[in-house]
Amino acid sequence: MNLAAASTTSTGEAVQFWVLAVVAVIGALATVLMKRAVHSALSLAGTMIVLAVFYLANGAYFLGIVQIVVYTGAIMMLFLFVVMLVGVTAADSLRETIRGQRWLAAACGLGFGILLVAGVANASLRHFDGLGRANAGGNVEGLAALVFTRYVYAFEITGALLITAAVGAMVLTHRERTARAATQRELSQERTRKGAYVAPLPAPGTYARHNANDIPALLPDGTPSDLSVSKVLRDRGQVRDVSREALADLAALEQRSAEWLERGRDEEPKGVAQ
Amino acid sequence: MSFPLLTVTAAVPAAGALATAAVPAARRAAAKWTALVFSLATLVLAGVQLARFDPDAAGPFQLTESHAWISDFGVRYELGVDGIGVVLVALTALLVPFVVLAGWHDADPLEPATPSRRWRPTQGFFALILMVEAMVVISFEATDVFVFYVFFEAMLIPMYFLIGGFGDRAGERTEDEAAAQRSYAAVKFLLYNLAGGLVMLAAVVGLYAVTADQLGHGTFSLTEIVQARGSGRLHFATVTERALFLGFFFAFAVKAPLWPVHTWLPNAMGEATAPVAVLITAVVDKVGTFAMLRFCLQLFPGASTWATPVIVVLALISILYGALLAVGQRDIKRLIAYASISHFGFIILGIFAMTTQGQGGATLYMVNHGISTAALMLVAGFLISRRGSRLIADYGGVQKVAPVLAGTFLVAGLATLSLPGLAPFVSEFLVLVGTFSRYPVAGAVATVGIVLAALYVLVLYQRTMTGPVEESVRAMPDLRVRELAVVAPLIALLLFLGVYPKPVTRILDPAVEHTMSQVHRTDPQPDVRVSNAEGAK
Amino acid sequence: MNPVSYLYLSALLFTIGGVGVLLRRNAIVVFMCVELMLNACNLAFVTFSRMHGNLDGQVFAFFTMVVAAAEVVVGLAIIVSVYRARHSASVDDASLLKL
Amino acid sequence: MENLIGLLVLVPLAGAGALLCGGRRLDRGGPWLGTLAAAVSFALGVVLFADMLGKGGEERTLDVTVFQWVPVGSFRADVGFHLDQLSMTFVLLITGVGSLIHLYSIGYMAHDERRRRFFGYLNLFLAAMLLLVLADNYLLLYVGWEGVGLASYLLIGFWQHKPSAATAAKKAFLVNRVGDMGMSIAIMLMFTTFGTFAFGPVLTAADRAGEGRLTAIALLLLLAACGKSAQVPLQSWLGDAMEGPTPVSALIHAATMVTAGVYLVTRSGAVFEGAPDAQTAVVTVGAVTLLFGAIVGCAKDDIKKALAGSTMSQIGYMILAAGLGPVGYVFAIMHLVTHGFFKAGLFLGAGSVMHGMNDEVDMRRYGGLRKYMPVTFVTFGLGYLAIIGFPGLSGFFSKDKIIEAAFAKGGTEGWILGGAALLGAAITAYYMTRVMIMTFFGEERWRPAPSPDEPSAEPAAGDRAGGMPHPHESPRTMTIPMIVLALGSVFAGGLFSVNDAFLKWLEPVTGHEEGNSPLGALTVTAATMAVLVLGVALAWAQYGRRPVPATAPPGSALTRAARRDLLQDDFNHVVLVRGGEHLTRSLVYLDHKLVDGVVNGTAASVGGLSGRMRRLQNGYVRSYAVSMFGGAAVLIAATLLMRAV
Repeated sequence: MNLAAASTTSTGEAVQFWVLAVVAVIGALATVLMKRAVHSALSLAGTMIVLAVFYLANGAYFLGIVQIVVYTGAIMMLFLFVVMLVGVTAADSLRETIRGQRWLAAACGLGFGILLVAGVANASLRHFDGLGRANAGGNVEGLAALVFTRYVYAFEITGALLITAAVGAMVLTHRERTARAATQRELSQERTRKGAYVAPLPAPGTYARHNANDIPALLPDGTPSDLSVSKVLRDRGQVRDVSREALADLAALEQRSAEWLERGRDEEPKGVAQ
Repeated sequence: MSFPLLTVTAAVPAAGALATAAVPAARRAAAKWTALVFSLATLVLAGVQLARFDPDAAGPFQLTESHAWISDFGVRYELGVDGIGVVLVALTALLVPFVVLAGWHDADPLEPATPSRRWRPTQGFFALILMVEAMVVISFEATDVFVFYVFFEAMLIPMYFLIGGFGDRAGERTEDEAAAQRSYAAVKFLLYNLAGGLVMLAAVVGLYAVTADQLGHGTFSLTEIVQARGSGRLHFATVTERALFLGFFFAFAVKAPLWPVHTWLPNAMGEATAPVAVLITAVVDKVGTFAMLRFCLQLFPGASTWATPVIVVLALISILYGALLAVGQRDIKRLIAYASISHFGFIILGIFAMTTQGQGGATLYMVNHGISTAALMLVAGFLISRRGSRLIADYGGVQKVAPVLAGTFLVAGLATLSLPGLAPFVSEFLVLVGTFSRYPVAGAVATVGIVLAALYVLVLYQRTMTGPVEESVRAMPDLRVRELAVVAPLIALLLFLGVYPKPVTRILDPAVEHTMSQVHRTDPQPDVRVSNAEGAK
Repeated sequence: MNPVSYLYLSALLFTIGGVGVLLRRNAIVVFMCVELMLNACNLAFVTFSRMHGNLDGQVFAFFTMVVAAAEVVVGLAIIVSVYRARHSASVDDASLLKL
Repeated sequence: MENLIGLLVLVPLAGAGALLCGGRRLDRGGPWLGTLAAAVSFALGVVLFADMLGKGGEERTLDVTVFQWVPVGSFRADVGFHLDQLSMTFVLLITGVGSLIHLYSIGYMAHDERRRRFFGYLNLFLAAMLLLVLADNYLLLYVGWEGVGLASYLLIGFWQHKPSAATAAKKAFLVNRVGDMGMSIAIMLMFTTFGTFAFGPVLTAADRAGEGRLTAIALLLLLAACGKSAQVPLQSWLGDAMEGPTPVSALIHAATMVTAGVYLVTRSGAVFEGAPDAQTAVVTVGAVTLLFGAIVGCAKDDIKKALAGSTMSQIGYMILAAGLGPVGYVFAIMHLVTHGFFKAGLFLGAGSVMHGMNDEVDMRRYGGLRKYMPVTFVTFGLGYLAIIGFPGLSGFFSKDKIIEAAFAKGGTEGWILGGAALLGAAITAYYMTRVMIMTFFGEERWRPAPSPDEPSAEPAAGDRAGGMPHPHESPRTMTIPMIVLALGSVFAGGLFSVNDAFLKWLEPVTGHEEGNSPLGALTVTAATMAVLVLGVALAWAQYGRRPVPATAPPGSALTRAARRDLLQDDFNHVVLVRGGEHLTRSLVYLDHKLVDGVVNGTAASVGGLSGRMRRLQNGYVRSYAVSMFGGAAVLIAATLLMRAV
């Protein structure tokens, strides 16, 4: 890429820009509009990668790599991690609850955008020096020279900021144990004393028809046993009830075997749902 | 550089405030004595000021001090006193020791058995009083508008706490009700005066803008502005001058207080303890009328003349309205407050009559009103503290059981109604004569005020002091030594200044004439010339 | 094509991010939108760097990234702890800051 | 001599100071100390008088300036004294009668525990009154004027535990204040007219001021005089003032203070002479009051109030005379002096009667007292003869001259005034005879003990209360003053008239013109005698021949009105008191609701507005973010606009 060019770019860069800019905007819009946080995060990652390409195109090689490694790689992963922690499937309702917020936001956004664009258009930004000379000794070396000379104090201070942030995050998420952890013995005694279910819980996935964790075991009468599913899934309402299928399958099996055996037609199997 | 007497006069009570506040919680008596000693020291300094002040010296201000303060904005720390200032400083310094003495027990904790390291109401009370004194003194001395403004406003803070924090315990109310009313009064006081101060701030800024525009450098210095105006270098446009004048006047009218911005005074005086009420009406309010003379008239002579008719009418309304409302009051302290409103009407009337007699009378009235109201209010306070009620109806026949109290009350009351022979008469008559010679109708109408004054004072005296002895006052003790020590000197002063006011007028007169010359007004001449020869009949 | 187009893109992305902050209630998504805005800024910085022919703009973008990282760390920690306490990551639920 | 004038005022003032501040140490000796102070000032007065007599006619005036009192700009008020024949007359009257009444009070107040203060007040009164008559300018006169008002207030309300006394005192002070208002405006007007208010310059320059100005000043002075001298329309306080101890009524409300108005009019003669309209007002006031007071005096059963009505009426004569100008000044003052003697004597006599009658004041409960109190009877009788103008006694000489002068006014006015004066003389004879008969003659109506439901007595003075009265003569300290005053009532008028001594004495100060009465002196005297006989006869017919009922008969409408001071109080009550109460009450309400309301309303509306504004602070981060975002947009817009401009 010819970075010495003053005010126009090569055709290659132009093509790349127009294609990738569309991708970036779509990604940004998707970030805002996707219902699920996971989707938003993925869209944002996409936009960031596009931006990384743009950095590279603009001669900011170091930043382009950092953008991919640190931003897309680390920060976005941190986001995903928290999304998982908070609940990956919990969809955000997009219904607005604050009266007038949506209109105000749209108006503000539109006004702001127009003004910003107008500002850019208004500014005299016709001449581009290009980074040819600045990057002559290598982009990374150039940046390093600046960071460790002119911006050394800012650099040190951001370092301190990062450490502070790390410590802060630890402090914020750390939960101090206020009571001694109960031993296993105590837990079992507790359970017995409460008169709760003492025996081992039933395993999910009965009849080996399914072995997924979210499918409860069926009791002898064909109804599902909630106890067999993990509490988290139960609380999230993510238990898949297959009892009806199972019973229907059973009924179909019995009917087929009856047909096979040519048993009396008048004997309808009980479990078939009406 | 000479000894900064004016600064020291203000600094001593300020230091006293700190010293008093620093006294340990348990040693209340020590706090009281500290406050008293410092207030007496201030009195001595004020006396030195008076002694070093030369009434006949040329130039408007004496004992001046001038230091750069905020040079970017032309603010200078400029102090100086003219005759009016030095007398009012003396009045303040004179009254505060009496206030301290009179309030000796006002801030004692209700239950002595609650020792607390932090809670030191007594120390706070006396420290705040001294703080007010320091600020008032420096307000009387400031010749820089900015310095004046700062202390004029800062005064509100200690006053707010004095009113809201140390209320009158009298009355059959629960502690909560009393606290609520106190807090209402204190907030009202604060809001009124802050509103006034805000308008004044705008005018102060405006003044700076005008001087910066015309002189090339902004200044707040009274002397410089007056000089520049005199030499023609500074010229206010008519509209600007009027707007600035109104800004200043409004603040002072609230402080004074003038009808219709007077309603904070009855609340504040009613709820505050008697000594604090004295501080309000006898000392703090004087800053308002004083500032009218010093700032409104000297800075904006043209606008002052322009506004005179309206102000005269407002002052007249104040006189009659205050007196009529005083007649209608059922609460002793509120009655005195309304009487004060009436008297402030007289003072403002005298100032804006723009005659030597009027302004001389008004300035003298400030002194006399300070002393007479202090006497009346403090005796009323002693009375109230004995019976625990502010309602007139709760008293009767006090003179039978406490004749000295009743006697001092009567003398103070007679001073309030301006009986000839007592100090306020001279000043009130001067105000009336001064007003009459320029505005005969206003002078005549204002005279009705003296009849109404007689009415409210005598009705108050009759209902509280005479008649059959009320059961609740039967065991009332007469004035104690401390209380007599407060009242007797005040009454002696009232008598002395009534018979021989010359020592005071001698100092005031040149200052008044200076002000008159600033406003470019001369006294109206009598219609008939009387030669000296004819005098000897 | 003129490199100014990068600036237009940056403005557009910034605005989209801003609107997202206003519209979304999920604190995590709000954060993402903030990141989007920061990235838009970075793009502008980089473009400016190219325009002026020196690397200061890139240094600035670099610092922005560092600060953004710190912010994300703390912000997410806050979200996590809020979620723990209130079982919600909605910014509307944290509306106690009012009279 | 100059210093003596100052001392004249200072001695009683010092006495007052000592007695009022002296504390209980002076309780025993106080009365004598007070009397001594009065006597010393009388002695000083006599010395000054002797000195004055020793000088020639024109050199008798003595001017002393003690110190500058209020020097402010062109306003100069000095404390200075002006002693001439007019003030000398007053000085002697005040200190003389004053000393006698001090002496009398020693006996009268012997049982009062607060008598020290009583004497202090009396001394204060003397000082103020002397200041009043000795002042050389109107402002200082005003000080004395209010000073006597204060003393009067304190003394009327001396028995403060009685609400009626306290109210009467307050009323006296307030009504006087209305008059004082006139006085102070008059002084202001003098200052604006003449630039001064010293007697000398004002009176000499008076003829150069416009008549309108002079009329205004004169009318204002008249208002002041009306207040102090209880003339219509400010007369209402005098009757109530009888609540005070009787010596006070004698000294202040009969002999001296109430005549201050006459002094003022006489002193300001030059002003009044320049304002004929004001003079007409003065004589009108005088004539109306002399009839008013006389009619009120006829109807009162309270001996002191009857005498008070009489005082009012007699001062009406004086004011009338003073209003006539140089024709009447001398006679006004002469009547003032003789009246001082006989009215003080009458009051002391009344006091003596009350002293012996358990402080009963209702004449319907007296009767036949001449046997029990011979000295009182004789002195009272002499005073009675003097006041009705019995030939040869003091009142005859002075009152006769006034009636003559009234006729001499000439024209219809002269006839009206003279007629009023004559009618007044007739009524005077009537009501004084009534008093005399009801008190000293007839049956003894005090025998049955007074029923308890009519407690019109003065219950005060110490332990002398209750039980049936035992009429007895008063102690010597009381009778001696009565005798001296009776002698004065008998001989003063005659002495003054010998060789026109009084006229010649006063003429240099007040000036004098002989009036030419259309009737002639003898005719007037004859007419006076005739109405006198008529009045006495009528009273004798009504009260002497028939027994006096112990309770008052309902009487005619006029009688009933006269008993209520001719409805003056009712008028005052309805118009002034009620109106005032309504005014103050509504103002208190307005102050609270309107003036305060506007302020509180502003505060409330600000509060309400902020209540609404508060809803913007809904706590939603996103709302805040919108405002931030919008704000940023506005800032950008502003920046762009600024660049565009």
